Amino acid sequence: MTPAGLQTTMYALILSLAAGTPLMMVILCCTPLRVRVLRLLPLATVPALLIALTAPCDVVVEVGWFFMGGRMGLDETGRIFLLLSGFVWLLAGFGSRSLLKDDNDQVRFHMFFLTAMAGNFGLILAKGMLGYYLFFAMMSFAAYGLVVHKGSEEAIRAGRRYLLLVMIGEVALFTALIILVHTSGSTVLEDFAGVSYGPLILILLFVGFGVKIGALPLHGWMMPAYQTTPIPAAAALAGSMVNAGILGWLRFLPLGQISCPKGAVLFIVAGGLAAVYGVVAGLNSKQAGAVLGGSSISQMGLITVIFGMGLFDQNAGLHATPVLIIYVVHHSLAKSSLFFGYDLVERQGKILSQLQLAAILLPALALAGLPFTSGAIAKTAFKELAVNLGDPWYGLSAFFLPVTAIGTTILMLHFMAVIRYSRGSDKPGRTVSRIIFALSCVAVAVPLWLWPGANNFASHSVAGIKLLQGVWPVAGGCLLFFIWRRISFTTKVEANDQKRKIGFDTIMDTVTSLLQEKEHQKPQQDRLVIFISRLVPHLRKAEKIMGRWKVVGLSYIAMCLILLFLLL
Amino acid sequence: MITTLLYSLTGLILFGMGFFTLIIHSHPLRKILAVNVMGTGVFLILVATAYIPLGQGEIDPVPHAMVLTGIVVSVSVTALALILACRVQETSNITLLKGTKQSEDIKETGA
Amino acid sequence: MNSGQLLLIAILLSSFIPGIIIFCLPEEKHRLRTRLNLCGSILKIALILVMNAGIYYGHVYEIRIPLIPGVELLLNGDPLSALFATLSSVLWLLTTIYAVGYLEGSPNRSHFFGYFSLCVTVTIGIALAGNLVTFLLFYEMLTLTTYPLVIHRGTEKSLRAGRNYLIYAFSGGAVFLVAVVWLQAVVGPVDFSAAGFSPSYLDSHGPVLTIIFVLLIIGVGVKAALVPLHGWLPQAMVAPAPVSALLHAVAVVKAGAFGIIRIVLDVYGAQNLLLLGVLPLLAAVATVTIFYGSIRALQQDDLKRRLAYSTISQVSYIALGMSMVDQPLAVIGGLIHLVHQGLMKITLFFCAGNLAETLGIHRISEMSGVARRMPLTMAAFSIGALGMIGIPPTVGFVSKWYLGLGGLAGGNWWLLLVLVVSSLLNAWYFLPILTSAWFGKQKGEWPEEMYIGRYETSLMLLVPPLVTAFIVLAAGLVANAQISPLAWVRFIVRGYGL
Amino acid sequence: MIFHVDSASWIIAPVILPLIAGLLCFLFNRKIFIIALAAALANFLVVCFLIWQLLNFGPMRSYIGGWQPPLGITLRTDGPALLMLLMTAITGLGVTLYARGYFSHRISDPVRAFRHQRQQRYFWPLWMLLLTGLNGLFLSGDIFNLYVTLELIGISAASLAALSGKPASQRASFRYLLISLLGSLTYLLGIVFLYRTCGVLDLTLLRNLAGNESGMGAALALLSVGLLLKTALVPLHFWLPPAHANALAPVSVILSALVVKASFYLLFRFWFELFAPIVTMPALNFMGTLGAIAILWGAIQAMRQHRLKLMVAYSTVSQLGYLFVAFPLSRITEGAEVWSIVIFMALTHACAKSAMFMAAGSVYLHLGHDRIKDLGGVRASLPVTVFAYGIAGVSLMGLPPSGAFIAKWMLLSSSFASSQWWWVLVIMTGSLLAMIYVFRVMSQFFVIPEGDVLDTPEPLSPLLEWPALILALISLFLGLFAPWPLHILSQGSTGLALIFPGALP
Amino acid sequence: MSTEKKIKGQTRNRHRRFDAYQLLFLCLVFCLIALLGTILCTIPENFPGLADTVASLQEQSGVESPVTAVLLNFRGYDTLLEVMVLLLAVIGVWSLTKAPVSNLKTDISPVQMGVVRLLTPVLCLVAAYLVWQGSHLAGGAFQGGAILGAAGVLLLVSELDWLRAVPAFVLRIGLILGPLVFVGTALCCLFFTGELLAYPKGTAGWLILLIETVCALSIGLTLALLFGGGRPEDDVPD
Repeated sequence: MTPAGLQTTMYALILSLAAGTPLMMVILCCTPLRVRVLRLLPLATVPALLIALTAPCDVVVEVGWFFMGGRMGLDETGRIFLLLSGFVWLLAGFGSRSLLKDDNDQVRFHMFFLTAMAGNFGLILAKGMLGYYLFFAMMSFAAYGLVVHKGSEEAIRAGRRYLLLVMIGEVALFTALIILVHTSGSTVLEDFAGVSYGPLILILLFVGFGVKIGALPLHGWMMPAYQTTPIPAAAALAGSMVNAGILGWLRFLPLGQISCPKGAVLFIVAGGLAAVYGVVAGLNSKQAGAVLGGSSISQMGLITVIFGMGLFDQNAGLHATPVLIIYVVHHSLAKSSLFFGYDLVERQGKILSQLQLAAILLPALALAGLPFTSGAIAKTAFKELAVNLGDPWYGLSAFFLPVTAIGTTILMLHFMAVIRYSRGSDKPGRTVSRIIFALSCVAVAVPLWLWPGANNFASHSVAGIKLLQGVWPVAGGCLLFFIWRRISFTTKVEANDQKRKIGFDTIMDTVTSLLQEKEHQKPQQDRLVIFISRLVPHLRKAEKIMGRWKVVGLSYIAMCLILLFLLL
Repeated sequence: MITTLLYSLTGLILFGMGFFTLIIHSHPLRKILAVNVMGTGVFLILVATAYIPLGQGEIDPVPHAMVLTGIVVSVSVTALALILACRVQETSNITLLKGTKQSEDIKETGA
Repeated sequence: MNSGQLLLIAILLSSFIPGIIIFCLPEEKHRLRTRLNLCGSILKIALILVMNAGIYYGHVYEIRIPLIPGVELLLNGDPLSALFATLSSVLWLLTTIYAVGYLEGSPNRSHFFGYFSLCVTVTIGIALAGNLVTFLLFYEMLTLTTYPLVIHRGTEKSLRAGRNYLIYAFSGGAVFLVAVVWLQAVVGPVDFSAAGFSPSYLDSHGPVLTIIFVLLIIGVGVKAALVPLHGWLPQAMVAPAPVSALLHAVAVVKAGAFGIIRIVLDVYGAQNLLLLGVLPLLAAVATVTIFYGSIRALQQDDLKRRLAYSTISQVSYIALGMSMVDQPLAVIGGLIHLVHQGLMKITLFFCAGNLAETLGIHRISEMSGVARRMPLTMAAFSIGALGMIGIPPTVGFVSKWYLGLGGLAGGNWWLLLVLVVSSLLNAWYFLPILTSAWFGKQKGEWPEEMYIGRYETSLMLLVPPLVTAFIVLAAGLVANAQISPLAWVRFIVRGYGL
Repeated sequence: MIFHVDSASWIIAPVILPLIAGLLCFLFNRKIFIIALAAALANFLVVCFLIWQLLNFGPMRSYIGGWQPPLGITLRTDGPALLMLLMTAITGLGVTLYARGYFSHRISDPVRAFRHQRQQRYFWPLWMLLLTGLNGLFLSGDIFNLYVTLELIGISAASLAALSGKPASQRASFRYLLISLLGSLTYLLGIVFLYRTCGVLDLTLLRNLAGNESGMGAALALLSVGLLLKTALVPLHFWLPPAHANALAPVSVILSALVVKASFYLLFRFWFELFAPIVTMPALNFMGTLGAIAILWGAIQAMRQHRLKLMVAYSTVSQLGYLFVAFPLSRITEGAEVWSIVIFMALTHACAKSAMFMAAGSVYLHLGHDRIKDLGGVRASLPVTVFAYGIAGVSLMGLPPSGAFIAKWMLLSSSFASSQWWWVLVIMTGSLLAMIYVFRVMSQFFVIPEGDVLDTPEPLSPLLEWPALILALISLFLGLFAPWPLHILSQGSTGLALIFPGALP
Repeated sequence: MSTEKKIKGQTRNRHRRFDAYQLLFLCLVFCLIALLGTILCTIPENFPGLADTVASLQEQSGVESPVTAVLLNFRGYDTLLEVMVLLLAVIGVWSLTKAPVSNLKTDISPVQMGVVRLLTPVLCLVAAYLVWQGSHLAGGAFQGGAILGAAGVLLLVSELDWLRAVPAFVLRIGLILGPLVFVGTALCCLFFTGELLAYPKGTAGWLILLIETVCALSIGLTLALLFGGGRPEDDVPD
């Protein structure tokens, strides 16, 4: 092997460690070593983090034998996503390890957990289309195990929704990929630049990845799933796995290399609607997880809008990419922090202390875009992107952003209200939870300020008028929230939830039951047997008649005559 | 030639009569007799075949030999058939010598 | 007789002789029987691998035995037969191990294993058949050797299933025979290696050749369980699990599908079929079968019945691939599914058998929470099921991928729809099983639980599904490697110059 | 010194050997099995030798008494004759062994020992003389001599059929005897017509003389009807099932496998050689139609039977139909080989059917009955027999690689070649029906009886099980070795064009 | 009452139908016979036959009667088989049943006994004569055998139960003697001349006479035993 080859192999090996480590741990979980392995659970993220931090960029290695042509590598976008995911998974790993310490099914849960983790890391590092798809599917299906882990009826139902949508997404994605490969003739992601994206592919890709981010018609799984998933895992789901959808769009619709105005409209409209809808849906729920889910739908809607903006043309794409990434990082960190906060509530047997409350408020308001938070930076970046795009979009965003900010604020306050006085049962790992929460809060506060790409936007966001622009929606949101609380504190939220559940599930149940074959049908007597048994008496009779001498005589004569006739 | 034909036709008619009886009458003994009549008919034709009017040449001995063989065969079969009929009569209700109707047809066995 | 011919004969004898010896062995000598079986199957695999290598490097393996003019037995090792032979022999080994565990202590085992060996011999014969007559010979013998296995339990139900199986299979065989004879009357003997008869016949006998093609497809379609010729398959699931595995994955259904491949690729050839214009018909039948099988599968509560209908649906992918015989990618998809479907379905049936044998579970509604009791079995089952749906990295995805690509390349956009809907249906009938098994709560006692050793079930039952599940994953993961089923299929397709 | 290997005198051996054996068997009281076995074995060897002789020196003729035709009687060997001889020899050997096992088993049962001893005592001479008749018939080249052999066969067969002493079997045998006699007389009448027209009895001479005279036509019609009665072609089959089913097992084997073939062989000779010039296509079609009806009717009747032996007997009725379906297919230019395949078919059927009847007989001995619905558990106790039954069934159904498959193949291909597709339908339907009745029984073998295990643990003697299996295997693998019998068939069969050039390896 | 009527009606119906069938059948038989008769009439007259052939070879046959020449020389093989047919009939009959035991031991009329005593030797003599005569006139083994058989029958009906008196083995020897000698001669011929039944030159007449004599004995015995209606007691232990 040449040194270059050796190097490539080494690189490939190192990269595959990111997904490989969790997978190895999954396999070890099948062995009696499982207890020891589970103790090391958070360490599964370490290779990924190390790679994200240290591996050289823009090296692509081909692993020809792997799954119909494997390609992997790390680029800048990937590095950020990997870092982010690694961090979130690390925290989630600590959290779930301590949370589920006494759970009977912890091995099962953690196998799914690790598999989802592996999928998440793997898809970030994948540079081939099929590789991406592979890890994406791995992650999606493994996440099902996290969603339904509790095994309650609610969880199962949520899982069913999740699974249905995942399947739809998978299938859409499969179709999209096939068409892409057919048109481009290659499975290499970079080769899609020259492909003309027809409406079908766009829709398929939107559906395929949109499921993951809860884009509007495909959002159904998100709120129930966030509610039923064990919270650390939900944090990973909301903070990392959801991003896979965004990354998928980025990979398959390479912003900056394509222009696709029709797609842009699709994405922007869908995103905009989701941004509003998420808020409304979140406010409709009284369950903290579901509220966060609503928020995710909303925030992901905003991201979808950003992505849509980038789709207009190459130039817009170039501008949109960093904004998109900033927003993703911001949302992931904030959302996972909120989940960890929620986790804290659930684990301690008493209501939150003031300090804790304040700490939770930080990511909450960051989501709303309060100045001096990562939210502000993200919003600023958004706005500047809109400016770059030109008029109709700028106007729209000038109107739209504050509205969503107000909505998010209300939603976050609603969230705070939901968790403020709730007290969890005394679950293990309070200390761990606190540490995690602290770490995540620090993460929300710190990284975006320090990150080179965001510097610009950060300084812009604190500049004069921007500050004001950032504050008023939050303030307005607070106001509106309190008014809303006064008016309808006791709206029939639960009933509402119930109704929606019934609507969806009854359809599923009816269809399934319609298809179910009737139990214990009478064992079908064979038609052949019946037929023969009816015929038998006649046959016996006929044979008997043929055996009579008279008939024999007749046949004898007949045969003589016929043969004579025929032969003469 | 006429003689030959006359005998031959008589033989044929015997054959037909025998056959008719064989089929119509159900009694074993009659059947055996009927078959014998049929045989006689055939032998008659055969012998008639050998007939050559006097002075027109040698008599063909081959049909004679054939008839002889046929008769022997017929005797053997008749003997066997009679014994069989007796056995059948012994083991079932069919009467060998009296009555003809009730033994309408020999029952199909098995089935 | 050269070494190649000896090899072919040795391949056939390596299971035939153990089979015959097993028949003669007394019932109690299960040790010896097991050893014979295992030695035979391992030897067979080794021999087939040798043959594969030979085929790859261009050796010719051929035995001709003329019977009457125009009718000769021809055994011929070509890449396609190597594919099927390898699949069958490998799965046979696993099924044998499984069957040894499964039938522990049940009566008439020597008969069972005897027929089992004969069955595999015949299947290999089908793989190696070099013309339609030989194919027919083994095809009919397959029915005969599997029949005792189907009715092995000797119950009323299994007898009825067996009878139906026979009626279907022999009717199919009869139609096939008629078609073969007719074809021979029209175009003369066609060897598979010739890759199709001369197109000049099409001008004079076009309609007749179309009818013959339909008859041929009906003939093999019975075993391949194409709708509406599938009726026997769901009933045949009353047989013991290893037999189901054999029927669905190793031998019978596969033989039918293989027959379709042979007819399309080797008897008619792509060119002739395109000219005749019968391929849409095949595609339509395959599509209907795919949907019908899936929908019927959805309706079943009996696990093995559901699997049976799933087979009906899945095997038609092969026919679907063959219906686009002008597209190399689609042909690859069809051919590779032959292998992949076998691997996945055998895993599923092994697992179903484990459930039935260990816990007495036959119905899906009884499976709730069973993964807690039998995690490894259910893990294997899950892999198989996900493969069926076509989730990467399982092999099922690879098949669908190539089929889809092939369809697009031929401009058949509807094919994508078929794949998509069928995947969704597959998911619909498999995923609920998985979810209830893994996450459902156990409802009451298991129907009839047996205590079997320290593992979740006896080791002989556990290992085969794990191995096949592993292969399902691994063969997908290394699909692009130098040595993989896919690579071999590509080699085959290259041979056809597509 | 006169019996050189190329001497035609050897032809007489297959007739004389069993004849002497029959006489001796009748004379002596003890050890007659040895005599019979020696004769059967010697017969087999001689037939093999004759075949070898045929292949090396061509067809042979032996003029009995040194008198040439037209006066003397000729014995001749050619392909079809020797193949039929071979069939008889193989089956005969099998039956001889099987009968030994059968009677030993029966006699070991103390209750009925005497009766079975008596049956055995007469079985052997009758069987040997029947063999004489069969061999004589196949070899004979004289139409009147054929009559005598037919009688020899008829009388011995009827006596054998009545041997079991059951009333049913005697009734059936009586009817069989009458029908056989009727057939013989019709045949004799035919001879009369023939002799009147041609004045000779030698087949070769007759063939040369055969022209379009009405006498010939009438002769053929009468000869055919007489033989059809003996062959039991539907609608004249009624005597066959009871006679075959109620006889002792070895006798059933002989009757089903050999006796009906004898008269069929003559039909074959007459229609394709002797009278080939005057045979008309409508007549062939008529025979074919009767054959088709026989196939279906026999199979349907077989399907409804409740007793194994009756089922097998009806299957004979059905299988005989195939032989006749080949008639109309013989007259096409491309498929001239079909007529010879008929003999081949008869050969495979003889092996298969004898195996099947042997299996049925063993099952009867084992269980004490042969009710199809109570056959459960036999598989465990009589594996070899069940196996033999299965293989024989496969052969009857015409599945590859049985000889019947090759035959079916040729029938089908010639019906396609001559565009007479309706025969295809009949043939295929027939084999499907055969499948149903064969497997109806087969599946019962596989039933595992509940509770009470059979209380007859003693295994049957190998003589009862193995001949069946070996015969079944022969019929199964005959297809694979088809070139050899077909090559033999093609030797010196005069009549139609020679067949299969270059088919041999 | 009504049922009785019904039954009567039915029987009458059946009777009528039976008649119709008879009529139809009669017609058919008539048609067949008529047809065959017509054909028979149309067969050309110049019937060749084998008479001339036989006549031309008569010299070599060793006998003067053409029928005997045909029976025992030209077509001796037929006759051999025919003898076997007769033997078969006996075996068949023996296999079926035991000879019936007559119950009329007591009153045999002296007249009958006298006739038997008188006739039996005469019959034997006639039989011997017929056999002897067979070589030049009508007559021969069968005719002689028939007469012998008649003698046997006569003895049997006179309750001279020789069937029981003679050991079965002897009867069997008697039965197969004719066929055995016939076959033996045929085989000797085969050995000396190379063809079955081809009598060596000059011995034909003597050999034929030998065969005829022995056969006549066997045939006579056969026919008598057929009349006897079953196997003798001691043929097999029963």
